[in-house]
Amino acid sequence: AESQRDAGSGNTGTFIFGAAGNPKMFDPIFNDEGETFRIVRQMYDTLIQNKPGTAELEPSLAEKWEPSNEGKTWTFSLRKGVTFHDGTPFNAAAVCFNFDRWFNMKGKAAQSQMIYYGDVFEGFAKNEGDATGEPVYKDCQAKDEHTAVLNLNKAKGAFPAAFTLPSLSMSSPEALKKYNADQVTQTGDSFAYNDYANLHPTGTGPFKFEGWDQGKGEVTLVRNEGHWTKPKLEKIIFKVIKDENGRKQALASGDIQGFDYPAPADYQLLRGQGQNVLIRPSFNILYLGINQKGNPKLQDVKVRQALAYGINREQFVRSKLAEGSEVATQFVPKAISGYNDQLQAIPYDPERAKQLLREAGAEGLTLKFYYPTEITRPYMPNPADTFTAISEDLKAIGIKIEPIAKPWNGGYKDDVQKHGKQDLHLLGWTGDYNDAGNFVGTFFGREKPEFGFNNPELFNALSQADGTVDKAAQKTAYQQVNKQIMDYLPAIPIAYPTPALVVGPKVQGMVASPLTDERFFSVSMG
Amino acid sequence: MSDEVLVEISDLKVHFPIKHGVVFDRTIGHVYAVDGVDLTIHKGETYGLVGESGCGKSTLGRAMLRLTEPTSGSVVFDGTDVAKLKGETLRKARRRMQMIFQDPLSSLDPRQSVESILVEGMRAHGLDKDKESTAKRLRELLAAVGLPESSLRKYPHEFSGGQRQRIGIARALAVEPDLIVADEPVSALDVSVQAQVVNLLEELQDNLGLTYLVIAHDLAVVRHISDRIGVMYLGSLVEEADSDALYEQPLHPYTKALLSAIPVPDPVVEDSREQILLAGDLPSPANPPNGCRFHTRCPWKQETRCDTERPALREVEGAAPGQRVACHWAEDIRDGKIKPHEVKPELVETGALNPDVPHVASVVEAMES
Amino acid sequence: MTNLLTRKKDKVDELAASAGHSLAQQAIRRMARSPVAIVGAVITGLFLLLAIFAPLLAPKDPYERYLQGEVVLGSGIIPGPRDGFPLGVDDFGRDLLSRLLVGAQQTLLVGVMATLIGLAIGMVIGGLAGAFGGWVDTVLMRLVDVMLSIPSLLLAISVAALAAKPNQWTVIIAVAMVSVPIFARLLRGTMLAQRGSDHVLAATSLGVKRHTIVLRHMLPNSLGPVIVQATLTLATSIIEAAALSFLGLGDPDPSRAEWGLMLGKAAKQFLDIRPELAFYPAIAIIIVALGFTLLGESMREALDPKNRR
Amino acid sequence: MALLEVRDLKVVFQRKGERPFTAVDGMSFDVEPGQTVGLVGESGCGKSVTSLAIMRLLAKRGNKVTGSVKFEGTELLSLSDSQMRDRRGRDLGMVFQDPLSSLNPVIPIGLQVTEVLERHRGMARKKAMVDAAELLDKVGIPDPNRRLSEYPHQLSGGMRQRALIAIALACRPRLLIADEPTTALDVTIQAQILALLQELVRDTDTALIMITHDLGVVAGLCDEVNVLYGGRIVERAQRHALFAEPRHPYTHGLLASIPRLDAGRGEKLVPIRGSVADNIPWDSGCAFAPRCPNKIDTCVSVTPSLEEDRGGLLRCHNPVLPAAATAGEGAR
Amino acid sequence: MLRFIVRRLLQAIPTLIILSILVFAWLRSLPGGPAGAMLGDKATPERVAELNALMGLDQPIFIQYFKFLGRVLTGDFGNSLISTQPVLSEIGYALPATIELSVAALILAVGFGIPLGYVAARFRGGFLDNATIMTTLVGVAVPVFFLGYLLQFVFSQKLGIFPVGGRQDTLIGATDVTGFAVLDGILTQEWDASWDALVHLALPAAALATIPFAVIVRITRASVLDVMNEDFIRTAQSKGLGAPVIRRRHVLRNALLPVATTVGLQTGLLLGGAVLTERVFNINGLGSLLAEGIERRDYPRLQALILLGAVVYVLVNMLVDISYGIIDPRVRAR
Ligand SMILES: Nc1ncnc2c1ncn2[C@@H]1O[C@H](COP(=O)(O)OP(=O)(O)OP(=O)(O)O)[C@@H](O)[C@H]1O
Ligand SMILES: Nc1ncnc2c1ncn2[C@@H]1O[C@H](COP(=O)(O)OP(=O)(O)OP(=O)(O)O)[C@@H](O)[C@H]1O
Ligand SMILES: [Mg+2]
Ligand SMILES: [Mg+2]
Repeated sequence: AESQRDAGSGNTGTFIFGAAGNPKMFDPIFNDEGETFRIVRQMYDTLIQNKPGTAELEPSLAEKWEPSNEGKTWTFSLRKGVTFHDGTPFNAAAVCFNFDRWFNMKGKAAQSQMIYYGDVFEGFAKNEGDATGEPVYKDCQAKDEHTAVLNLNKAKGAFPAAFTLPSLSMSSPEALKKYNADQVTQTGDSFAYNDYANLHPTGTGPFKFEGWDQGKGEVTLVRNEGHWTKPKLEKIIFKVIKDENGRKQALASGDIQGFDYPAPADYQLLRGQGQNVLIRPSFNILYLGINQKGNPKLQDVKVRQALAYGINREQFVRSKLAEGSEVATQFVPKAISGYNDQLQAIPYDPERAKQLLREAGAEGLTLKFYYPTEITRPYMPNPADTFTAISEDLKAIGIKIEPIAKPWNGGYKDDVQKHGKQDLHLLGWTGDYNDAGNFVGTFFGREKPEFGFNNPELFNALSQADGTVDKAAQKTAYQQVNKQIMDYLPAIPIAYPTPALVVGPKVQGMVASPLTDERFFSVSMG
Repeated sequence: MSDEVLVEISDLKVHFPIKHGVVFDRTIGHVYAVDGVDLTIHKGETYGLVGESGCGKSTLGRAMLRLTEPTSGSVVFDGTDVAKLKGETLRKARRRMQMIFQDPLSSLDPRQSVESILVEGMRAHGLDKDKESTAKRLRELLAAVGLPESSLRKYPHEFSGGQRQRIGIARALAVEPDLIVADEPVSALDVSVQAQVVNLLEELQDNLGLTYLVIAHDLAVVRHISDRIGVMYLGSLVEEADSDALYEQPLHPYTKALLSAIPVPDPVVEDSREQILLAGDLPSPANPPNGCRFHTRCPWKQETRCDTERPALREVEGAAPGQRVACHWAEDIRDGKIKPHEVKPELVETGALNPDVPHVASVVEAMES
Repeated sequence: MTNLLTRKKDKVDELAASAGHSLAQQAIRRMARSPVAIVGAVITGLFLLLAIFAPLLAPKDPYERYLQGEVVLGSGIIPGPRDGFPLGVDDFGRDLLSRLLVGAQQTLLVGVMATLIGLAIGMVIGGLAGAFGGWVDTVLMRLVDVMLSIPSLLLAISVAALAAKPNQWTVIIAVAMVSVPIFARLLRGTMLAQRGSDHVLAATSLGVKRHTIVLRHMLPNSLGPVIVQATLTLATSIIEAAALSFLGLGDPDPSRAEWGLMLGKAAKQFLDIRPELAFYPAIAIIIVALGFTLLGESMREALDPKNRR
Repeated sequence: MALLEVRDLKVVFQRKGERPFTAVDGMSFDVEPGQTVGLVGESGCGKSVTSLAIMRLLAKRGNKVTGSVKFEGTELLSLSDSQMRDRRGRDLGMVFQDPLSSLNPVIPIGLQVTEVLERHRGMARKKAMVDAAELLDKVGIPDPNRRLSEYPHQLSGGMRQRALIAIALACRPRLLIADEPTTALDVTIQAQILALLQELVRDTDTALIMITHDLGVVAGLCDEVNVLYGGRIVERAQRHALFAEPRHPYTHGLLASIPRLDAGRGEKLVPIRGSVADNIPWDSGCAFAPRCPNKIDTCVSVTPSLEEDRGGLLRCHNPVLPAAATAGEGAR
Repeated sequence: MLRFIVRRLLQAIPTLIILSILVFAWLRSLPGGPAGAMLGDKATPERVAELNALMGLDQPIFIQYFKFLGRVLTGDFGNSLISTQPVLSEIGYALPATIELSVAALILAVGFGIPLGYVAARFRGGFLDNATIMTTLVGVAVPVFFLGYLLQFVFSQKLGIFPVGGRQDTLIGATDVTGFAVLDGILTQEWDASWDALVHLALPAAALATIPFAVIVRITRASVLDVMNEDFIRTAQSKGLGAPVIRRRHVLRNALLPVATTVGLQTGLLLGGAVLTERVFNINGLGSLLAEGIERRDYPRLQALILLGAVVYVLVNMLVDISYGIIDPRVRAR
């Protein structure tokens, strides 16, 4: 074997990144999962993208984008001279081909896998699954070679930010057709994808797909020489290392040059080894959910406030979360437009909490507290620890806790979000794009078993804010809503954790993104 | 001793299936352990059963007591066919027939005190009416078998071999049986102790009027204690006679050979003794020879009949009363009309049905047993 | 007398050695002389005492977060030993020594209960199979085969993952299931051997009722190996439970002071920043498992008729 | 010079934490070429230990063997291990009690026979196989060529014992030790084996030590008989003398307690009372005293020594008188 | 012999059928369901219900079972919910790693266990014997995963002798032929790749080998002692054979019988231990597949893996039976 490590000392231009799991497949539209998105991002471009390190928009395949018709029409001026990896040109026809492909996707199986499309565009030409609604998408016209016009049936606050979603990446129409990209089959319990998704993903991105060695758990990408970002790396290898300790050790020994989500407890250690721990600005929220249907006492806002006063969030954030994490003041993180900086965090005041409980006649309250197992989330690196910290605090103000642990996929989400079996629970959210509605709208936009309350006033305010097309007006509307939510306190925001990314000392040019939207074109090996 | 018949066995067969199979075991053959035995035991007599290892003596004894299920035939004990009894009636009937085992220790539950061993049977048949009478009965039993009263609280391992066998005998006596089947009652004992047990058995018979079926492979022991003797070979009786008659004039070639093979502790006898050495080994009971079972080893074997026709047990003219033999040529042999000839030993095929080879479905199983 | 089968006589001697009553006494006597047995007994004895009196022995409340304010995981700080906290604290600022001491109780609970449950189920299966033989035996043993064919940890994982509402008992039952087939086969084997034994035959011929024979004769005489196995199972149960904790299938109450849980968590999270958090519970588990193993092995050795003379 | 001279042989078993146990206690006897000497006694009296001590087959540890064993004038006990190995199988052959367990179950019979030929005669495997077949034929195993490739479990008990005898006699040893060679066999087979042994020994002029507890076997086979009790010889005599006039109460008791085929029914057996477990140690008197009908006071105070007695040897303070045919009356 | 093998194979069928029913019923009774596993973060209750209907999970369970059985018999285990790759190919990719690891562990356990057990038996009661026994007892008492971390800590982090984990250096650029890293290196004569793979195997194999090693040592020791007490050893000695011949020809073969059985039974343990070892040493084998499958309730994968585990167990024990037959003519005779 030609050992590349020995071949040239120093910069080989190969960047090995430790992935926590295998990717699913590489067709962005069917994907909903982070490990895959990380790879997909490097191979594809979206029309618009986030400016590195922020949640602000910047041009990508579209050099300009313009809403009109009260936000129901979007006109994209496309970058010129771009070709797909298979050599076919990228143009307005290709854009429309992609939009039409999504809209016209056939088959329950395929539609069921288009999670993000379903969220943003709400429906298909022909809805085959039950749960999708009226389509937002109307049609797409290639006005000329480099101008694509997208017509929608209704305006949404999510636009244009939603066009940055990696799911909505542009694929080569030729390749899509050639490799049966639309074919998703369902047998037994599972779905199978096509050759396009598995073997021939073809985008315009800075890196091209070279191969996926499932035996070794390695996905290899090579540089796309013609890309306008002038990518520096020759090659990227995503190497699957499922165990967190394993990733840590592999980084230390130089087997890999980076991995995602190191445990907060290891930051110091990693830095001591000379690694770069890149802390992402928070774009997520961890909250303590309250189900008002679970226990009638919880319908009293005083009781909910008591809980908020009773939790030492300051302490929790300091001792258990990574640096840069902050106590949450509301249900959107700072970077989101609509964040209300007037709001103060509810202070830790156990006496006040007890007082409130007394006033509400809710002393000796017993609450069923659900927390998930077998999972870590960017907003909740360690559910059991989070649970322990919060439940011990609540015990201290005289609340009895009945702990109920459930595996994340083994009933936790069902019990909490569908059946509302809990009184209290832990959950959170990572933003998909810069839109407050993506947070609070999702949580409190309608009556949900998770929270068990019906507050039409709040629901109204949220839907109005979402429908506001003017960005400035929308921002003010959301600031208002956030205050309203904190007064009503349907749940308790705990923290804005800061998930980190760690890379080796030689890695340069990696910019951590709040949206975990790191694109490696700027990365080089020093 | 009387002429009153206590047990009448007719055409008793016990065939053990040999199982072997791919997915489910199926029977691929049988061990013909007991294969058509007729036998009568009179009240008060001692019937001795001899034969070489594996010829079916124990199986016969056990089938008689229904400790092994007979394949066919009947065992009429004092008027009732034991082979047909079921459930509770069978359990009740067991009181009258008891067994003494070869290995005195393994036949005693190591966790039971002697008292509990003795009382257990009485309790099973409602013989332990009240404390006093039970205690009295226990004392009687111990006295009868020659054990001190202090034995009651002790456990089997605290006794010597001979004493253990006495406990086994006492246990059998506890339920006041009529018949006792003694399967090799002394063969596990030290030579010097065997006589103690033999004498005890005889004494008990005199005092209690018991009937015995004594099983042994040692003809000397059997001859010593039996009134009548049956000689078994490969699952069937080849000869039956009064103890003395059998010794004086054995009619079956096998009996002759057996008698001549037994060494006598007397050099004078030994030096003058003429041995009939049998060639070869006992064939496998799973694959017994056709015709007369003994013909493969018989020095008097004839061209005709022996290998085709199975001889029945019959009385022979001029023989002692009650002497029966299963040989086509018994008279001619006795009268010297047929001379013995040399026998080439036949290969005894062992292998699949060899009892020495453990029959296991898998090695894991074999390891556990 | 001719032909005394001395071969058979040897067996008699052997049986004399394994005879129930004397067996126990002899075994105990032999064990008292064996250093292995003594070490095993001392360790288990101390562990039992510790487990029973743990709450009294613990210097501090094992659940109180004394030094929580000083824990800063983001900077990798978990306070080490200091006045009043001889072994330091865990990642919630709780006294490690107290948690270790109290952990003995939980660990014992898991080990003992798992063993008892495995024993109970295994004995029912094995006992029925051994007592009845025939098709009952065939069916039950097929079931046991199936259980055996799933590697033990997989079996435990499967059971643990099955629980609709995981709690401490989930772990216990999961670990117990692993030993079920072992106990079942063991008891069945000895029971079947008993079935054909002379003293059972003797009891049958006395007209003793069937269930009495099973309960009074066969079962008690089959218990020796089962007890030995139970002692050994105690050790493996504790280790197995620790493995489940490590895989995240352990006790769902994350704050419970239990060695397996403590080890599983610390081995995953703090091996680099404070390895003691993993070492202490690990050493405790190793010592206790060793103690039970030594005891069980020496018991097995002592009961083995081959070792007599 | 005798072929084998055993002098004052003593075997003491010593296990950690247990009292030392003297299994063989000052055993002395001679075996002349071609002679058959019997060692008789009950289980546990030290027969096997004696034979193993002569063959130096006792475990290396846990026991102490003292005294002298001279074979053709060579002291066996002081030979080196490898010198002793050269003798075993070549000069001294041995046949054991249980033919099944004495043969290796996983090796074909042929190899087990040729092994010894290869070892002592330096034969090549092929040639040894031919000889092995001859040997099997000589001991009466039918179809020997086929048997060579078979395994022990494929043979019957009698055939196995014949194979063992073939192995022991393969190198024409001067002395054969047979430790209860027929105990595990049926009477008819026993008769075959005894006849075979007798014939082989006679034909090859091999000396034989016959170990048995069966007085009947001894009566038919041995020239001289040693009766053992508790690890010591209590009586030695030529076979006719021994059976005609047993002098030691133990010998006498044994003869009286076993039923004889040629004696009629009804003659009461006279058992020896007690059991072997009742022995007292030899150094505090006669071990047999507690069971002895002829016991006198000196028996429990003075250890009897082995003394000349009517052409044999006897270890007894109060021997059975020839006239006292009814002795042992006090047995109960 | 062939009939013997066929018979053992057929005997395994009922076991496997019962197992498949149990596995199936068990997985179906788990809460959550495959849809939840598939949808991850964005799983709304509606989506889950929709998917469940799509996958026929609302049908009666026995219908589901027969469909499942039908697919299994045609070798179709479906696709993994996590990776969406066919389970069979996932297993195909992961299998070599686990086989390599288990075989290496088995080689270590057998290669060191049998000689050590033998030596311990020869010097029974001596220092070496006692030390061996003590070591094996302690070995059994150490949790595998903890031992793994310890080895890693000492030998790779502190001493830097062995790599921390994985199967091979990523950049060594080994050519993939069979998926077995060591073997591939030999086939393609990329010796450095083979060596690298071996070095990576050392620690995990050692960790995984401890328990089987301990058990094998002790079984070997016990069975050698047993055999040395057998009558036929005395016979061999009485022939004047030298100790080496006796050892080789008479002791070893007989003593190996129980050892072979133990080795067979240990494979079950190995598979279980591989879950832990692979996790600690970051090996993408069946163990990691399984662990991940359990965490995320990947039904198709779990079914396939458990069935596979049972099949392997049955096959290995069959091999043991066959080897038993080779060693012991008495078994062959049946
Ligand atoms: N339960 C059983 N299953 C199968 N075969 C059996 C069973 N019991 C006995 N046999 C076989 O039946 C035959 C006769 O056995 P049995 O025990 O009756 O012989 P025996 O004459 O008492 O022999 P021994 O003198 O050795 O006690 C033997 O071949 C034996 O292997
Ligand atoms: N290895 C040993 N360690 C300790 N004691 C032993 C050993 N071998 C034999 N003995 C004891 O030595 C005594 C004599 O044993 P030996 O085997 O010579 O008796 P035996 O006369 O051959 O009896 P059997 O007729 O039962 O074969 C017995 O009490 C026995 O327990
Ligand atoms: Mg019998
Ligand atoms: Mg002996």
